[in-house]
Amino acid sequence: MLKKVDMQIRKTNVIALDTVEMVLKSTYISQTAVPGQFLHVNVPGHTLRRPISIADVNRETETITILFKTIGSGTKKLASYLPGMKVNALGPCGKGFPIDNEVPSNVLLIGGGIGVPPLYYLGKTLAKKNINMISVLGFQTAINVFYENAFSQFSDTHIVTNDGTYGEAGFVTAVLDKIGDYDRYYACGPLPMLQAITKELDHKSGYISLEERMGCGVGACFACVIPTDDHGGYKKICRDGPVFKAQEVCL
Amino acid sequence: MLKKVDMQIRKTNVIALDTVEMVLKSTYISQTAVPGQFLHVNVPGHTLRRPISIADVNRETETITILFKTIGSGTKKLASYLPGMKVNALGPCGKGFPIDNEVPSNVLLIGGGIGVPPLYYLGKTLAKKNINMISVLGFQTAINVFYENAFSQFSDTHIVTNDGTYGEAGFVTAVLDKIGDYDRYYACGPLPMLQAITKELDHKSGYISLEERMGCGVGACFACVIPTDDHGGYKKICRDGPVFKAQEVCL
Amino acid sequence: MMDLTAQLPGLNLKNPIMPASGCFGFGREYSEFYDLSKLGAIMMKAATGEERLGNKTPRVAETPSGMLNAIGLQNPGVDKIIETEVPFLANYDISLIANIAGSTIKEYEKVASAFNETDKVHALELNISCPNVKKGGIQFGTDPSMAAEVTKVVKKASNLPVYVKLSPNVSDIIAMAKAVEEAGADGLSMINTLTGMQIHLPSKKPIIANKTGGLSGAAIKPVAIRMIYEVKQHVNIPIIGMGGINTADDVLEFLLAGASAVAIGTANFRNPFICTEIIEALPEVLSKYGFQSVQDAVGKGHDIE
Amino acid sequence: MMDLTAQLPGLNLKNPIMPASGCFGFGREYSEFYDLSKLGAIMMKAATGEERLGNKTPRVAETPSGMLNAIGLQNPGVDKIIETEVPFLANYDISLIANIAGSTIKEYEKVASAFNETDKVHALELNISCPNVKKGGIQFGTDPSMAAEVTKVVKKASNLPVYVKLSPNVSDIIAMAKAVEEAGADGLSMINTLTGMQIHLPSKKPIIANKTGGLSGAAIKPVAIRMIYEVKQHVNIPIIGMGGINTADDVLEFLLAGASAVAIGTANFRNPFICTEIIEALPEVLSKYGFQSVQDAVGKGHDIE
Ligand SMILES: Cc1cc2nc3c(=O)[nH]c(=O)nc-3n(C[C@H](O)[C@H](O)[C@H](O)COP(=O)(O)OP(=O)(O)OC[C@H]3O[C@@H](n4cnc5c(N)ncnc54)[C@H](O)[C@@H]3O)c2cc1C
Ligand SMILES: Cc1cc2nc3c(=O)[nH]c(=O)nc-3n(C[C@H](O)[C@H](O)[C@H](O)COP(=O)(O)OP(=O)(O)OC[C@H]3O[C@@H](n4cnc5c(N)ncnc54)[C@H](O)[C@@H]3O)c2cc1C
Ligand SMILES: Cc1cc2nc3c(=O)[nH]c(=O)nc-3n(C[C@H](O)[C@H](O)[C@H](O)COP(=O)(O)O)c2cc1C
Ligand SMILES: Cc1cc2nc3c(=O)[nH]c(=O)nc-3n(C[C@H](O)[C@H](O)[C@H](O)COP(=O)(O)O)c2cc1C
Ligand code: FES
Ligand code: FES
Repeated sequence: MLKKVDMQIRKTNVIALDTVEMVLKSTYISQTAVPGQFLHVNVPGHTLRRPISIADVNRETETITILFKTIGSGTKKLASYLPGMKVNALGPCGKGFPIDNEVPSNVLLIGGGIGVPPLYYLGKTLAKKNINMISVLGFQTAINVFYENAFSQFSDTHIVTNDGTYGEAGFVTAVLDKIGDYDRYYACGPLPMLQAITKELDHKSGYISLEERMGCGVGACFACVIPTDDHGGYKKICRDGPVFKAQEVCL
Repeated sequence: MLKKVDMQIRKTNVIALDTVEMVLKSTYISQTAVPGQFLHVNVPGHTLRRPISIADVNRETETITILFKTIGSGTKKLASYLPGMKVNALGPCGKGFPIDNEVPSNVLLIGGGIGVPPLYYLGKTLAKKNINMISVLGFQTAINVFYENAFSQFSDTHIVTNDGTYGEAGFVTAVLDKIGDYDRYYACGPLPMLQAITKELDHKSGYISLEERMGCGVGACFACVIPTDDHGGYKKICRDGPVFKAQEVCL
Repeated sequence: MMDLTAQLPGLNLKNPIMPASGCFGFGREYSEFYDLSKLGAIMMKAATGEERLGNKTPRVAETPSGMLNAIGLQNPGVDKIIETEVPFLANYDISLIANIAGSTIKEYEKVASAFNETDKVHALELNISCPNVKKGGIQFGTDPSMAAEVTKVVKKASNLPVYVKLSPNVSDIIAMAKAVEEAGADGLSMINTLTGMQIHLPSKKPIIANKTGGLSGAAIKPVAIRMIYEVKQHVNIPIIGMGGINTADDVLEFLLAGASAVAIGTANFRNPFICTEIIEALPEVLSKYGFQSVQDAVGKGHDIE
Repeated sequence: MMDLTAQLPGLNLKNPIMPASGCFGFGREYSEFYDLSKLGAIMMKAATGEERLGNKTPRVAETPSGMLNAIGLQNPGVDKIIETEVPFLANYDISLIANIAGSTIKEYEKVASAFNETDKVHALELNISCPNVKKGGIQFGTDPSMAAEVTKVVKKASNLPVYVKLSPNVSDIIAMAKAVEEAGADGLSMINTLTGMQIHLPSKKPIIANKTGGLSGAAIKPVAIRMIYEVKQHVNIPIIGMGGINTADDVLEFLLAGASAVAIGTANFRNPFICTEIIEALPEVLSKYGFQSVQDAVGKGHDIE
């Protein structure tokens, strides 16, 4: 269940260009969050909260990790916060990646830029189920790359940069036919990436995590809808998502 | 000349109920400010600056002291600032109390509540000229009283509280006929106090310091005008004041 | 004990606080945060004759002390709302206000009369300020005679008190208020959002897919207070005030301006508990400024001549 | 090097930045902070036929991301302005825009023709949005035909290009813009302030002595952008944009919406250097978003069909 929580910042760290890793203490979130869920983070002085994915959870230390890119005034302010200070969030929001007994034994994780974080907690969780994983992580350029080692702990990890300054050159789709076999993919990243992937991998079972500008973050305001295939209706990304079956939504 | 300066907070101290004393480092302001001038203080997140009087200046340490009451969101935020942090201000603003060779040898300082601060720097300055001073300082109630000792250093100091919980009971006007002789008064405080004083002491030479809601603080926006006696015109409190001859303005 | 009650046509409120239409859905999501019975009332999301899918996304954007939205009246249609949402809300001890919208007068009439079928709804809020409701190019919400016309039709169709929700995007708010009062409105609800736009620099396009959106939040509070204050002096029907309320102090400001009850919209997004927190804070704020009750404060910002 | 110039009727600007009328007096105070020649132009404080003393104080109040003001056109009268203020400003290498106001059409005519006596002023900004300028109870600023009338009179009286300053407090900003364009306006200046109010809880009275005041600052930027965007599609005269500009990014947003130059008002109060800082920051912002010049960005937020 969604709660409003105050979390103390335990650690903050710039891990790549304009990319901050923040560790937060929250008993409730650490015990309830599943991979793919997000926090709706309050930034004082701002009318709207900021949705940020849960990138990792540590149930022993009762901490969670978020990773965010400093884009505008909200994330910049958040980045200026120091350990000891408190961050207020609604969470865990939305539905995560389905991690049931049906998960096939070979899966592919595809992350683009700041879409990479939720896949980390997913990968760590799947690793405990002994799932074989391949990760394809795309970034703009070398100084944006993060979490390569982290993903290598549980997966065969391929880094792609748009400009070829690190790993393979091009978009994540450039390497999809060069990697091993898999029966399902999980993807998170910018819309064009998701559009390309769902098209190219339309024969595969896949789950994608979507972004949209949000109001409430809890399903009440209808800001974050996405058209679904069935009866011309919509789903709410904040409540029914952010993870959807690739075939379920029209990108 | 008015400048925009960043000042580092050296010390902050709650000296009475909701009353903060803040010591700020500024070479420029400390070297140029005269008693009665004010700072137009920036409070991040606010559209308008806050006018706060200069309560003391120390040219050796290059610091200035301000005293403010936490009234609304601006002063509350300012009160939360810690030593080491910076405060931006325009200053020194306005014209101060005239301290020329004409100052008579016996003067009266009358301060009401948060109108007391500018009189302190005035008193200290006059003391160096060997002027005899009587101070009448009015507060609402005992826990609001501040700077009694400080004023006692250079003047015969009388404290008045509205409810009589400290010093004399009533308004500052209650003691005006019980004190020694003086040839000029300097007053700062709430409008009703100034109205009562200028009426009661209309036979005396006097200077009063006024407050008004301000926009620019520099004389450009016409927000802070006060009617003057001559030709039905107005003066600007921020630029022509905040100190005026008692007879010069219509309260 | 502070008397927080408020009596308005059809609405017997235990306190003057209700979530504003469109900012609270049909209450389900917020019912997970607190017991909705704590509220005075709920203004439901707009109902139209048929299901509406609304606008393309992005539908919201943040602005200084406010936000823009262009949801586009997405809702499952009035029948579905009566069937599935009203019964859910009827479980709570609150007044229910149905916000009704349409593209034609006929649609308004249909939606209004549909609510006659349920006895769980206590009043209608007639949303004439929705930008895509036009007739002959003029919006119902900006033309006094058209506003009066739709008010009359809805009053006739409905057996419930009707609160007309006024748009602030007008030259003369008093003329609008008087027109709908004369047409039979039982109350006013004001203000709806100010029309605004934000342009996204990287894409060089308006952020909101619909281009323009409605500005809400603290930024518009001075406009809301001004309009309520002005209208209060010219009408004899009660006003439900809204626009940028974030604190119990804000509520008192609306009461002083002339509102008899208030609605809270945008502030729910930052703080899902905002309505209950304000209900709890209100007694102290009222007594701090010398009021014995909510009723006591209504209109007290006006000179008493 | 980035080309910051902007050419508008009567105004040959080295950059598109100017302080907005009423927020910069006649430049004297800010000339102590920086060399006014850095500015593109200055919009002077309103001039009326005779000296005006303005409203009672308080005249300003702070609001969320904005402020209210009701100065009430205080100024020394047009003759004194031409005699003492214009010569001071003529020392600087900038364009001068005189903001003119009045209570009657006759007064507008008088003020406008007075500026024919000096060759130091390059354009007039016709302030028809001042709340105390009425005729038959309707404001010039909210009635298209009356706005057209005063525009015609001023155009006839003056030998300078006339920019009509539009009020945002209208139902139909496009109708206002088209009416004054047809009446001969050389340009538009928009927006003036939104009418608002704030009630002071301790005194239970409006804070502003005049009760209502004009809302300015970041809070109103979305309304300004929307109106400029809409008007741009319906007129062929240039727009000087204003309303809540605080950064060079904001300036670009106004250019994309359709403004050819911009004015900065309220932001001067927090930061007296705001105009020069924005002038310095603008080249980088323009090139960051792929523009070669100011001119290049004007209107680029509109779909190119
Ligand atoms: C479900 C979900 C999960 C996300 N997870 C992450 C994450 O783990 N790390 C990360 O860096 N970013 C993530 N994002 C994107 C993140 O929300 C935005 O980068 C952030 O809101 C930008 O805020 P700002 O104040 O810095 O930018 P501004 O542009 O100043 O924000 C203005 C407004 O736009 C919204 N906004 C701007 N960009 C986005 C966006 N891409 N998606 C949604 N709203 C946006 C803001 O929330 C705010 O309301 C996620 C978004 C969603 C929807
Ligand atoms: C020349 C001058 C000198 C002053 N010196 C001092 C001083 O030394 N110590 C001190 O505590 N106070 C002083 N004041 C009053 C001080 O400016 C206000 O208490 C302060 O601005 C309140 O800000 P706020 O954000 O806490 O209150 P809010 O009520 O939230 O402020 C809202 C707006 O109203 C303005 N405002 C509110 N009260 C006043 C007021 N009394 N005078 C002017 N503007 C006001 C604020 O500046 C702001 O623009 C002085 C005022 C003036 C004009
Ligand atoms: C996301 C959103 C959706 C809204 N939907 C509706 C609606 O369906 N019907 C309506 O009458 N008003 C709607 N409104 C307007 C609000 O009910 C309210 O009048 C306005 O937002 C001002 O109040 P606030 O500043 O507290 O949000 C909506 C506002 C927002 C922010
Ligand atoms: C204190 C103040 C005084 C103003 N005086 C005038 C004026 O005399 N004439 C005028 O046309 N506009 C006047 N305005 C409006 C501004 O010129 C400008 O249109 C408005 O404030 C919006 O811009 P901003 O948000 O950048 O301030 C005034 C605004 C303020 C804040
Ligand atoms: S953000 Fe409100 S419904 Fe998703
Ligand atoms: S505050 Fe602007 S003139 Fe005094």
